[in-house]
Amino acid sequence: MLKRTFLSAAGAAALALILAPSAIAQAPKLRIGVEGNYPPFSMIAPDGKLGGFDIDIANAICNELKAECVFVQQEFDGMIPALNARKFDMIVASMTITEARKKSVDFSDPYYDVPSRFVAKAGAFADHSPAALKGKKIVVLRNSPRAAYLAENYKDSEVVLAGKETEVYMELAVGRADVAFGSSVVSAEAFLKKPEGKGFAQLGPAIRIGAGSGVGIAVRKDDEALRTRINAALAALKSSGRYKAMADKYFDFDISGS
Amino acid sequence: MFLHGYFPAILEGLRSTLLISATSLSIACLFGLIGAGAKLSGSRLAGLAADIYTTLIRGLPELVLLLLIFYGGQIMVNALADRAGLGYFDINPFLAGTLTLGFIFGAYLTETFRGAILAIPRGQMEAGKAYGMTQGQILRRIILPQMVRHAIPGFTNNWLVMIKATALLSIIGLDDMVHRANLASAATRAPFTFYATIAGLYLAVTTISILLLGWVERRFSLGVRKVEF
Amino acid sequence: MSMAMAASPVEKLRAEGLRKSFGTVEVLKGVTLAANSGDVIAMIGSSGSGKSTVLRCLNLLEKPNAGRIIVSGEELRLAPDRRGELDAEDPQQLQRMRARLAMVFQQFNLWGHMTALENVIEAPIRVLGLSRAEAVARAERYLARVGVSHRKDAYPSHMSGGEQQRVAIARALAMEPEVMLFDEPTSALDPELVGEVLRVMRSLAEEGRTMLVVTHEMGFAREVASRVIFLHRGVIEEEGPPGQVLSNPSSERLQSFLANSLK
Amino acid sequence: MIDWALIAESWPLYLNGLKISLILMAISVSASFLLSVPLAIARVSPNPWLSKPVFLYTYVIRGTPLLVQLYMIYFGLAQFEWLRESIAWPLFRNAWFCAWLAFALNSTAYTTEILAGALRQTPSGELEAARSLGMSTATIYGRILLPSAIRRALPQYGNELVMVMHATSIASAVTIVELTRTARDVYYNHLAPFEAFGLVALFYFVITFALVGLVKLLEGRFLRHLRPMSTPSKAA
Repeated sequence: MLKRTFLSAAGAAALALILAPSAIAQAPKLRIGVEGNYPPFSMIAPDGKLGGFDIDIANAICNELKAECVFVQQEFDGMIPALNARKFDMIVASMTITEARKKSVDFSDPYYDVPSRFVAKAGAFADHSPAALKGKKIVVLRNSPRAAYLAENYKDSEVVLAGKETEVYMELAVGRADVAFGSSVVSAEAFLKKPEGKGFAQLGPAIRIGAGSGVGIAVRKDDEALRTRINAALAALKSSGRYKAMADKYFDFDISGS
Repeated sequence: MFLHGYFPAILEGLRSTLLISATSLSIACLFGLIGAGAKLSGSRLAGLAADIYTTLIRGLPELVLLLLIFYGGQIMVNALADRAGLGYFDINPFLAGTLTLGFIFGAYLTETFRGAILAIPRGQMEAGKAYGMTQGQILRRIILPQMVRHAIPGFTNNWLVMIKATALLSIIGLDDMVHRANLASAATRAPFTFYATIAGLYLAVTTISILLLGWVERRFSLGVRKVEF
Repeated sequence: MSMAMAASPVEKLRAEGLRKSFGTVEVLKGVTLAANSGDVIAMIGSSGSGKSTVLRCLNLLEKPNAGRIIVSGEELRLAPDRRGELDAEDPQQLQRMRARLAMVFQQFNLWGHMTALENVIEAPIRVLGLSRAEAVARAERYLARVGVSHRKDAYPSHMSGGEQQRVAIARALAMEPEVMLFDEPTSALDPELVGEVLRVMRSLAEEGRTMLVVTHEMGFAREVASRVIFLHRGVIEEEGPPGQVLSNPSSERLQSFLANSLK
Repeated sequence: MIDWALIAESWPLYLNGLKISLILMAISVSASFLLSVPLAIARVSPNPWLSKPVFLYTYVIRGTPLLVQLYMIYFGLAQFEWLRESIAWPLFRNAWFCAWLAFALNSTAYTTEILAGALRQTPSGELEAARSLGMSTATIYGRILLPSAIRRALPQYGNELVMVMHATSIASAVTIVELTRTARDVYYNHLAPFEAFGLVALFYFVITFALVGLVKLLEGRFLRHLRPMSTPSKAA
């Protein structure tokens, strides 16, 4: 009898450990999905510490909401599924607001907005038109609006889908693709300024995808309360000048998109 | 700097890989014992359930099982919790990953344990019965100690395969050694350096495992021979 | 001894001074023997006397430490290897000589993945260079000769021991060898199957084939052999016609061996 | 509960993924089989200069995860400037080549050990019989040792085939859109894990059991000599 009670107590404890109930009503912790492979917005230092503009914004919002940030690193590919599976409560991963994504999640107001841009060996192509890139390999982040854009507009090119934004430039640098299509800021800051980006240049003008709606914080559709609080926090950051201070740490130009 | 300063991070990943492997193995042993018990229980229903379990697991790639259980499991838990009005439950990724691996390798260990139990001559159990031992006593005093010896080769093999399978958990976002190497290669653009390093670490772990388990096997066999001759 | 080795114009096989050690144990201490055309030599001796080793040295399945081997006047060129054992200088000469000394083993040693017929045609095709049709015709002839034609499509594991050994004899016959070496061909058989194999061997002897038979079957030695060699601790202790050696043994050792084996 | 429309809609994607997976498996398995025969012969050779290097190769490959091997080849080798400048680069630049190389090298290690194990199990008498009839070493390997070892290895080799099939799911990590990648994309785009992974599981299940059935068929054809007959015959 005693034995059975002990066993069931141990079982219950184990179950509680596995299925730790969290965020019932007012959450003291905010779990945030981040990516880590999107410098200078999101990156991981040798000691495992997360850093970058996304991380700073997320910390600032947690601070504003008097909550503790818990970062969950997730490949960009599975970000929205993980959010909807409630593995975290919000995504701060430079996620472009698109109509397609809005079917699955809700977005906050944009917290920055930078265009996309092609990158290739300097002088390799006359322009970025579908005709000029016909039959060429274009590498782009898998399951991103940029990938959808290429599928739509560059039907005669071969689209190579990489798992991370950093891989996009790795593939370009080693010649697995002729052209890369990515964030104009990431390609400029994390590739063209680096030794391996030598000899490469941006190709064509900046391109805006998703009706210029910018990059937002994604929350689950049933979480309107959190979305409202995030928007309020973002507004407060912008009006208090703290947003600009954070941005200036990384960029010598305005990325706010407003 | 050694490994561009990422050496501590990689070692941290190794620790995590070992922890994942050890936890998964414990869970797998549990599933394996239950599965072997079910197959040998003589109960039609339990045997059928165990057969379905092992066949299903062996018919599918580990990665697909991982993805199915990891994502599908969370959604199922959410749906159940919602229905019960419990708010939502977070499945800790570490526990989800190790549970999944444990569940998969439990199927392989089911066969290992079943074979190990079957390798014990029936007469020994009958002898136990004949002297009035209970089922529990026969299990604890006669079957389990001998089963260990028969199970070690299969067990070693499964353990080695499982250490390597933990690498797949990096795909579903667990912070193991491969994940650390991924991050380091992306940051330093020296992927070969890091993947070769972790390959060496895996090799070291498997080598040590083989040596240790070989020693254990010899110990167990030695004891048996002493009794037999 | 000198009498038995009287020179003959048709000497098929001669071994001189065979010595063989396993580790520190010397199993053969200088064995010399010769077989003329049509000779049926039965080699007897207790287990451990070295009689199988003699046979296995003749075709170099065991490498002797010393000695000469001559098949129909052609001497096998031998040279010591790293461990001091004699190995063939020319592997192709060894293969040629082995093909002329077909062996029948105690454990049959049929190739498990081949049927009886395939077992018999394999070496004639691969070693003698016969066409498949020729080899099959030859194999069927010899399988019939030993009385297992009806089993030619069976696999070894599906045959009785007696059938397997008869297929193995057909396999050796199909090489049309100059000398047949039998290494205790009936020792692994159940008692009721021994007769069928001995009958085949007896009829081969009657055909005039040259045979060297290591055996425990005293009846066979007495009735079929033209000469009996008694080996004891690696030396030929006694040899001669069966009537003389078996009925009137001169050495004590042979006397006690015969007394024991007649029980 | 199950979204049949989604399954119907993504069916063609899955068929395409299936094709890619099967091709990957076929090219990997054929390469590994051809390589493992000479390697297995070297592995059982008494000459340590032949057997030790092969042992080292199979030990290292079998002691490290396939995923890491694939990453080393696909991402890792690109680190070396001299390789990128060499004439081999067009090959290594190609994801298919890298995946094929990784799978073939990996499976070769396992197949070599399986085959070497089967070679070692050859009854020594069968080898002696072949020698005693004057067969050359090449003939002995080609006609006696390998045919019987390959037959003996068939059941284990069947497992290896299934393993390679399952291993192709890892190619999804290097931009190849095979079955598992298809499922992951469908999952990502429609958030229906049970439909996406359930369907792919069904595909793998069918292939796995088709392979198992095929090997059983081959065993029936080539391992007749190892099966007991319905009328047990007496062998000593």
